[in-house]
Amino acid sequence: MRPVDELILEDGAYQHRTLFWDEEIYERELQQIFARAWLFLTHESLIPNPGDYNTTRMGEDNVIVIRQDDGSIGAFINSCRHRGNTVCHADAGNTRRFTCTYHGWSYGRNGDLVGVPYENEAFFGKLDKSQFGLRPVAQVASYKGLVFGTFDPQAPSLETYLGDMRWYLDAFLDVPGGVELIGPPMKSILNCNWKTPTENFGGDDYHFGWTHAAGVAVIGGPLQMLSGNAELPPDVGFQVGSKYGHIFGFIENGAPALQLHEEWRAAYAAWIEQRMPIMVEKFGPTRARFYGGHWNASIFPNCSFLYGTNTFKVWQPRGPRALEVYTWTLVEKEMSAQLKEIMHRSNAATFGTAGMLESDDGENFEECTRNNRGYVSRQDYYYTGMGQGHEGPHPEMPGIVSEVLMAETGIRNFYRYWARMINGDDWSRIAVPATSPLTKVRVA
Amino acid sequence: MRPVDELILEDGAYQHRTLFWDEEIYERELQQIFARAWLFLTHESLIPNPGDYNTTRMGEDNVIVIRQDDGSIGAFINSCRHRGNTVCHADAGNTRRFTCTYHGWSYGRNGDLVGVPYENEAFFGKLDKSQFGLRPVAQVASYKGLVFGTFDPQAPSLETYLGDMRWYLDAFLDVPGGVELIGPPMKSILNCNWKTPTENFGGDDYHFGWTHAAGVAVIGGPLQMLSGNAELPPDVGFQVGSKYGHIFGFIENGAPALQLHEEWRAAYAAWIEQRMPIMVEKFGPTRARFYGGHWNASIFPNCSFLYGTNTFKVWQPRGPRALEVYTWTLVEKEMSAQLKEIMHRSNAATFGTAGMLESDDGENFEECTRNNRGYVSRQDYYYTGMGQGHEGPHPEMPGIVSEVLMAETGIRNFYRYWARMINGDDWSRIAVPATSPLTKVRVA
Amino acid sequence: MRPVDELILEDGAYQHRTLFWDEEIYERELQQIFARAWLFLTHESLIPNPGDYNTTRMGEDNVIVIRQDDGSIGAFINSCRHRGNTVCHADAGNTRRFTCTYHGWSYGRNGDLVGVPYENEAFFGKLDKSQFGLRPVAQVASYKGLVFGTFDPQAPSLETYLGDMRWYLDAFLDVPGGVELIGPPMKSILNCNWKTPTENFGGDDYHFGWTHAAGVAVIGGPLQMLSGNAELPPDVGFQVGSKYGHIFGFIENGAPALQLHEEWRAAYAAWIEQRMPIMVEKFGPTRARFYGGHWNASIFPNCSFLYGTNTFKVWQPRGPRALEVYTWTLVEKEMSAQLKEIMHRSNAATFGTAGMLESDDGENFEECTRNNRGYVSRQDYYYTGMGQGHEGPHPEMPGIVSEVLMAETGIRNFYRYWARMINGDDWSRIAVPATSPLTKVRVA
Amino acid sequence: MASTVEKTSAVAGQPVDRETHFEIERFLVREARLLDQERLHEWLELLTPDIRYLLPVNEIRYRDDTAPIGTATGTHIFDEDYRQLEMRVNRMDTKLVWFEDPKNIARRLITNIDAEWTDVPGEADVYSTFLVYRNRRQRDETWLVGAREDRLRLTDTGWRLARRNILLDQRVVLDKNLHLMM
Amino acid sequence: MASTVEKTSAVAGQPVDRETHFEIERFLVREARLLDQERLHEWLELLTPDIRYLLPVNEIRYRDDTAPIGTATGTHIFDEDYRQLEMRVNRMDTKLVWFEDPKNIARRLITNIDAEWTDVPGEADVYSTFLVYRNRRQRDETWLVGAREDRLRLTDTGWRLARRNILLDQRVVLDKNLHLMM
Amino acid sequence: MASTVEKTSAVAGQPVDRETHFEIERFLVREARLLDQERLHEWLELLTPDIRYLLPVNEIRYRDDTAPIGTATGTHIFDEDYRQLEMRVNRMDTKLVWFEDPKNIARRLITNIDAEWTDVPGEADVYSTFLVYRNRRQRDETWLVGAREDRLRLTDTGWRLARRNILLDQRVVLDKNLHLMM
Ligand code: FES
Ligand code: FES
Ligand code: FES
Ligand SMILES: [Fe+3]
Ligand SMILES: [Fe+3]
Ligand SMILES: [Fe+3]
Repeated sequence: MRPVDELILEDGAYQHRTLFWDEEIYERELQQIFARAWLFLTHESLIPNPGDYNTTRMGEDNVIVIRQDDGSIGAFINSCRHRGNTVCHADAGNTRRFTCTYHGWSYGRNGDLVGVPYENEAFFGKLDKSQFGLRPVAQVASYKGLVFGTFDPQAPSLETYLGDMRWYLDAFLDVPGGVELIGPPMKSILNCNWKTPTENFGGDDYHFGWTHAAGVAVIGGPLQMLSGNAELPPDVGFQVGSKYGHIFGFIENGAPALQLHEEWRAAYAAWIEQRMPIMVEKFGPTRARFYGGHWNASIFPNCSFLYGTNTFKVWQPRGPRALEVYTWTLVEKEMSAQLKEIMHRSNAATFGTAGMLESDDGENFEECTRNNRGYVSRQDYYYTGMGQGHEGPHPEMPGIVSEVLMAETGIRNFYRYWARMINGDDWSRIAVPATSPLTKVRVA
Repeated sequence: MRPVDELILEDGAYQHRTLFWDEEIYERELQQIFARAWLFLTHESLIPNPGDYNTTRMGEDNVIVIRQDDGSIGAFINSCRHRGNTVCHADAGNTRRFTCTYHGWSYGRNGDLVGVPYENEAFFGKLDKSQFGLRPVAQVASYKGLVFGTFDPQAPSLETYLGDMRWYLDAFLDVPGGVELIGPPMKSILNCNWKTPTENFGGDDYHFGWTHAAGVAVIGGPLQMLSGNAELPPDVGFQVGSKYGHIFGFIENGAPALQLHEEWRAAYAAWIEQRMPIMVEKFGPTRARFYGGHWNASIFPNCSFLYGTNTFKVWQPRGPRALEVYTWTLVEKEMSAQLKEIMHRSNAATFGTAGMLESDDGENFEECTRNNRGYVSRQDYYYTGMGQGHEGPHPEMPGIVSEVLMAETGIRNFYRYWARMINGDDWSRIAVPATSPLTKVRVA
Repeated sequence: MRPVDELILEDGAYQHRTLFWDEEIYERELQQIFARAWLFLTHESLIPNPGDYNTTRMGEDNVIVIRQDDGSIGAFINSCRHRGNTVCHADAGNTRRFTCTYHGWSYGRNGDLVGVPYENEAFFGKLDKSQFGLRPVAQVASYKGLVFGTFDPQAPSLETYLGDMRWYLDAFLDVPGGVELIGPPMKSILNCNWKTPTENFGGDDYHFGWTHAAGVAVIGGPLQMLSGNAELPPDVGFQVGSKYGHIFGFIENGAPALQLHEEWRAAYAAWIEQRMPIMVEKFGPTRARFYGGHWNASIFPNCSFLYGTNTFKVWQPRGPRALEVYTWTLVEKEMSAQLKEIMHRSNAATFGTAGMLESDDGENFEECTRNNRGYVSRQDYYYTGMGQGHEGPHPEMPGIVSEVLMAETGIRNFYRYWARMINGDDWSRIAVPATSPLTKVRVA
Repeated sequence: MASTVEKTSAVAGQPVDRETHFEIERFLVREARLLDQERLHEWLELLTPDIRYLLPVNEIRYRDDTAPIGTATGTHIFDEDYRQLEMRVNRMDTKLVWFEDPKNIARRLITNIDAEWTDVPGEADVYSTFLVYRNRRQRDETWLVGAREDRLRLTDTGWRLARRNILLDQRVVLDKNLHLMM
Repeated sequence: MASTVEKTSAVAGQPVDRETHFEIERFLVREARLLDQERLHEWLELLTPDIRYLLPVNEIRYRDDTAPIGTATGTHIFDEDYRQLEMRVNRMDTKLVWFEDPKNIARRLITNIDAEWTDVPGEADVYSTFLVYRNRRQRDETWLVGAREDRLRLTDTGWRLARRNILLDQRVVLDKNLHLMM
Repeated sequence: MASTVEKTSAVAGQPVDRETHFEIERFLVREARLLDQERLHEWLELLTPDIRYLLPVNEIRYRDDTAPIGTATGTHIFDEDYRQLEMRVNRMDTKLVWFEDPKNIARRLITNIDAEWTDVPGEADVYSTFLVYRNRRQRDETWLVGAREDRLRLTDTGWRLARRNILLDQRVVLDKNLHLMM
C-alpha cells in the first residue's frame, strides 16, 4: 500500500486506482473507517416497540439493532460469545431473548447473557456471565429517527459527526411529524468498490443525463430535457462538501421529478406546496427551498439517499470489489397512505433492484472497479477535478459550496476525509476544516 | 499473525478468533501440523489385497494409499514427477501401475517410475528413473486396522503418537475379530474451519441436547430426555484430553442410543451383552465399560468418530474457511450382515450427508467461522472454560480427566497441543505432559 | 517468493512448483513480463479498414486495438480516464468514437479525448483534454500481419524481439499473399497456469502420442501410428529454443496430418505441393521444408500456434491458476474458400473449444496447476531435462537446436528467459545469448 | 382452441382438462420465447389491460413471528400495471439503454406447469417454476430460480396474462439488478 | 382417471399412452409442489407403505474396474423406508429443527419425464430429471442436478410412489447437508 | 404413431397438433436420455444421414453494427456432419479417451419444447431450451444453458434429427472444453 499522500492528490482531485482494488487498503478501511465512523443502522420507525429488532451489518460485522425496554436502542454483534455462532438469523422481528442454536446460551434484549444450560452442573455456578454478554456497539444514537452506531468509544457524538450536514438534513427531517423508512429493504449486490456508489449518489449530478438518458426520456417531467445531456436542468443547483466527508447536492424544485407518472408528480407537488408555508416559517426562504428541491446526498462513509425520489440506500462493503445494497423508501410520516404508496412504487421502479435507473448505474460502478484488475491500468489515477477553483465557503450555507450544479466538489471532499481517516488521524485532527494538506501535485 | 501466546490463553480456555479465519495461520497449520502430524488415510479392510488402493488427502495434498505386494501399505503423493499431472483419478480400485495421461510415465505399486516412453530415443537411456518415483509419504503405519501417515520422517512412531489414547481405543479395537470401516465414504463440504468439527466431535457433549433437540426427540431411546436439555443424561460420563492433543468423551451405557429404531437398538444391545464377558475378561470391569458406552473422540488433528453411533469422519481442510467431510460406518468385523446393515443405515440417517443430526451441526460449525469475516468480531476470543479446575489426572485412567460429563477438558487440551505444534516446537518438547505454559491471562 | 536462482535450476531443467501456484510470483509476472514483453493483439486482416477494432487483453489489462485513419494500428487501455469505466463492450466493430456510458466522455480512434459534456458549464473550458486521452499501449507493431503490442517504451523493436524466430516464421508468413486469421475467435477457460499450455504447444511433441492417443487413432493419417506411442513418427523433426524465450518444434512433412478426413488432407497436400516450388526458390530447400511440415510454436510469453493444423491461440492469464484461451484459424490468404473452410472446420474439430484433441489436453494442463494446492507437493520441482546435452547451435538453423524430435530443448529455453525477465533484468542483459547462469544444481 | 363456453362449464378449483393444459403450456412457452427474443411489443399483447405484475421481497422472519413490525407495508421489487410495463418497453425503444447494448442473452426455462380453474369463468390459476439465465459481456452470469403464480384469462383472441406473482427464491438478489422480465 | 383394468391391459416395457403420461406428469408436478410448500404430511400420503427411497453414493472407479474392493457393500445417503421418512416429517413437527427456522426456500424443477409399463399390472417405471435449488439465510445457495428412477403404482386412490432411486450427479455433495427430499 | 400422410396434410408455419407434439417431446426426452447414458451408437441412429450439427460462436457486437469486419466468415464450435459425429463416437470406442475415464456424469434437462410444421412435408422445426450439467472427478462442475433449433423429419422408422443449431448462451465458454453433445 502506497503512502496516503500518494493515494490522494491535489485536494482530492486524483485518487490512485488501487483504492478501488487493493486488499491491503481495504483492510485498513475496515480498521480505520468502518470500525471508527458512525454507520447507518436503521430508522426508529422500523423498530418502534420494545424487543423489535433489525439485523444489519457494520462494515463486515453482523449486528443486531434492538429497541430496549426503556425505549432506547441498543446494538450488538450478532455472534455468540461461546464459540461464535450466529444468535439471530432473521431480518427483523420481536423477541425477549436471542438463544444460540449451538449450546443454547441465551441473551437478553440488552445483550446480557441470561441463560446458560447446566450452569451449575457444568460450570459449578462459577461462570461470570457478566463477562460474556453480546459485544455491544460502542455508541448508538438517533438523529431525528435515523439510527447510527459506531464501534469507536472515542468517536465524537453523532451530532458533532453530522456537523454542518445537519443544517441541510433538518430541512426535511424536521418536517412536521418527521420522516420514516418503508421496509423491508430490498437487498442486492454490486461487484464494485463501496466508495464508487457513495460518491455517485452523493455528488455526481454530472452522470445523470447520460447514464440515465433512457429512463428520464420515458418518465418525462422536468428532467426529461436532460436526456442525452440535451440541455442543462431547468433550475440551478449546487454541490456541497461538509466536515467529516459528507456530500450534498441540490437541484432547485426537482423534488417530484422522478415520480413515475405525471399525476403522481402532481400529487407529490401538491403535498409540498401545502407544506411549504410551514417550512418557510420554520427555516426561512433559503432553507425552505431545499424542501421543494431534489437532493443527492451521502453520509460518510456508506449511506446515501435521494430526497424527492425518495430512495435511501446503504452500501454494505464485502471485500474491496463487492458490496450489498440495502434499499428503503423514504417518506414523511404524515403523508397519506396513497402518497406513500406512490413513492414506494416510484422508488421501486426507478432505484429499486429492478429499477429502470438502478440498472443504468450498476454496470458503470462495476466496471470502474473491475478494470483495476489490469496491472498497468491499476498504476494510474482517477480524476475528479470538475469545478476545482469554483467552490468555497458560502455566505449563507455551511461547508464548501460549488458555484454550479455540475461539480465534483463533494467528491473531492469525500476523498480528503477518506485520506484523514485511513491515515489513522486522531478525531481532533480529522475535525479541522476541510482545507487539506493533500496538495501534492500529480506528475502525469 | 499474532504471537502464539496471544492466540491461545489460559491453558487453552481462550482461542483468538483469527484461528478460524486467517490465511497466514492456515499456511502455518499446513506446514507445522498437516505436514508433521499423523493423518488418517484409510482402514486396512478397505484395501485388503495387493494393488488395492484408495485416494485421499493429507492436508491439501492428494495421496494414493495402496496395498503393496508384500502386504504392507504404501502412500504416495498423487502427482506425476514430470510436469505434475494427477496419476490416479479414481476413489478406489486395484492396479499394477499408475500411468500418467499426459506423457505416459508409469509408476508401480511401490511408487517407482517403471515406464518412460521413448526412454532411449528421447533420454538416450540416461534418465535416472530412481530419482523420479512418486513422492512417498515419509511414514505409513497401521494401528489395529486404522492406517495413518505422516510427511515428517522425524515424527514419533504412530504408537507413541497415539500414546495414552490407545488405552481407550483398544477397548473396542481389540474386540475379537477387530473392526472395519464400511465404504465408500460419503463426501460433502462444510464452509467452516477444520478445528471446529474436530473439537465438537471430540469433546462437546454440551451441545448435544440443544443442537440435536429435534433428532433425539423423534429417535427416542435413552438420550431422548436430553432433547432441549430437559434433563442430564441417565448415566454419568466424562471428558479426557490426552498427549498430542487427542480428545475422548464418554457416556455410560450409551452405545446403542442413536440406532434409529427401538428394535435396532435392542439388536445392538444384545450383541454388546453377548460380547461383554469377553471384554471384561480382556480389559477388566473399568475399561470394559467403554465397550458398552457411547464415545465421542478426535485423533489430533482432524479425525473423529463416535463409537456406538457408529460414524467415522475425517475433516479434510480446504483453506481456513472450508473443508470436505469423509464419512464411513464403523462396525465390528464379526457382526452379522444384518447388524452391519442396521448400523450402516443408522449412521446414514443420523450423521450421513442427509443425516438428521448432521444437518443440525453443519450450520453451527459454519457460522462459528463465517462470523469472523467481521473485522471487529475477529479481534475477540472464543471461550471454552467449562470444567476448568474440575479436571486432572485420574487414578485409573490416563490423560487429563474431567469430573463430569459436560466439560471442555478435551477441547482445551486440543488447543494447547495446537499451540505447541503451530509454534514449530520440536517433537521432544511437544511430548512433555500437557500442563502448558499458555497461562497468560486474558484482559477482557 | 524464493530467489529466482532457486526457482529455475540446471539451465531450465527444473522449475519450482510455486511458479504454477504462487500469487506473489504471478504479480511479478504481470509487472516484469506482461507489462514489458511484446504480446499478441490481433491480425491485420481482422481490422482492415479505418475504425475497425478488436478488443482483447494484455496480461490482465483490457485493451482496444483499432485501425487508424492513416492505416496504422493503435492500441489503448479500455478504461475511461475519468472514473475508469469500460469505454467499449464489443468484441469487434467499426467506430469513429468510443463514448463512455457513465458521464459521456468520448474518445477518438487515436484515443484522444474529443468530447466532454458541459465542458464549458462544468469545467469552465479549463479542462486540458490532451492530458486525458485513453492510455496508449507504448509500442504497437505488425510483423507480416501479426500485430503485437508492449507496455514498455524501452522494449526492443518487435523485429529484434522476434529475433531468430523470424528465420522460421518467414517460411510461412512470406508465402505469396501472406496469411490471415479467421475469426471471431472461440473463447474458453482453463484452470491452469498460463505457462503450461505455452510450453506444451511450443515444445512438447513428447505428449502427442499418449495424450492424443484416441484422436489420432480415429483421424488416421501419417500420425496415426503415434497413437499410444506405438511408433516414432515417420519422419524426423527437432525442437528449437530461440532468443527471448520463443519455442519452435518441427515434424517433417506433417503439415496436413491433422486435417480431419483423408480427402481434406489430400486437398491441403495438393495445395502445398503446388506452392512448394515458389517456396524452394524463395527460401532454398532447407527452409522450404518447413512449409511442408507441421510446427508447434510459442512466441514468448503466451502466444502459440500449430502450423499445419492450423490453430492459433493466445493464453490470456487470469490469476496464477486460470486463463482464457482465444482460438483462431490460421490460413493462407490465397487459399480457395473451400480449402479455408476445410481448415476452419478441422481446427474446430481438433483444437477448438469442442475439439477432440483440445479435450485431451485441458485436464492435463489443469492438474499440473491444481496439484500445487498441496503444501508438501508445492515444495518440489518439476523436471524437463529431456535431451539435455543433446542440443546446441546448428550449422544452418538459428537458436539452440535439439538432435531429435522428442526433446525439451525449447521448454528449458522458455524458462531460462522467464527467469531473466522475472528477475527484472535490463533488456540488454536479457538479449545476451541463451547460455544461462542458472546452473545451480538441484539437491533431491 | 376450446370455446369459452366449454371452459366456463369447468368447476372452480379443479385441474384443467388435458386440452386446456396443452393450450396453457403453449402460451407460457411462447411467452418465454418472445421475451428471450426481445419481442417486447408482442409480449405486451399477451397481457390484459388490467394486468398486475408483482415480485415481493422475501423478508426473513422466524416461523413463530406473525406480527409485522415497524412501518413495513411490504416491499415489491416489481409492482407494476400495464402502464409501467409499457414504459419499460418504450424505454428499450429509445436505444439509449447502454446496459442492453451489446444485447444481453437471457433464457427462460419454464417447468412444473400446473393449472386449475377459478370461480371466474374462463380464468385459470396457473403455477409454474422457472430457471432464468442471463449471460452478458464477456462472462457475466445471472442465475435465477423461482415460481410464478399466474392468473390466465381466456379471451376471444386466446389466453392472456391477467396477473403474475413472481416468487423469486432469493433474499439478497445475487446480481446488480433484475433488468429482465420473468 | 383411467381405470386400473385399462392400464393392466398395457404391455410391459412399452411407453405409457398419452393419457397415462399426462396423469403421471401431473403426479410428479404436484408432488414437487407439495414438497416446495413443505406440506410434508400430504406428501407422505403419496407414498405406498412399502416405499423404498434411495440415494446411492457415486464412487469413482475406472471403466475397466469391475471387482468391488474392500468391505464396500455400497453406501446410500438415503436408504429409507416409510417409517424413516415419517420420522423425518415428525421431526419437522417438533419445531426444534433450528436449521429450518427461519424457513428455507427450496424449489424442485422436474423435467424429461419418461414412463413405461412394467410387468406388474398397474405399475410404471418413471424416469425424470431434476434441478433442485435451495436458498436460505441471507444468500446461501444449493444447486442439485440429477435424475430419479421411480416406480409408480396405480391404486384405487390414484398414483402412488412405490420406489425412488435418486441419481444425484455429484461425487462430493457441494453443501453442508442434503436436508431436503428430492 | 401418426402416419406421414396425416402429417403432410399439415400447414407450414402452423404449430403441430397435440399428438405430434407429444411424439416430438418423447423423441427429445429419449434422445437426451440416450446421451446421458452414453448410448452413443443408438444416438447416431436418431440422426438423418444428411444431419448438420452446429454451434456458432456468439461474437459480441453493438446493436447498430451490421457490417461484418475483417475476414470473419463466422466461427462454429461445432460444425459437423454425420461423418464427423460418427468419428466422435468411434473415438470414445477406442477406450483411449482419458478425459472420460473414470466416466463423466452429464445430465441434459430439456424444456420449452415448441414445434411447427415446415413447408417440407413431414418435417417440423422444433425449438427447445436446455440446461446441461456435467459433474466429473471429485467436484468439477459445468453448467450450460441455451436453446436448440432443430429440424425433425418423420421417416418410416419414426422421427429423426436432420439439423440442430445450438444456441449456447455464453461468449466465453466457462469450462476447459465442450466435450459433450447438447
Ligand atoms: S456457540 Fe453459542 S452457545 Fe455455544
Ligand atoms: S506429466 Fe506425467 S508424464 Fe508428463
Ligand atoms: S467514467 Fe467515463 S465519463 Fe465518467
Ligand atoms: Fe445514477
Ligand atoms: Fe452434533
Ligand atoms: Fe496436446
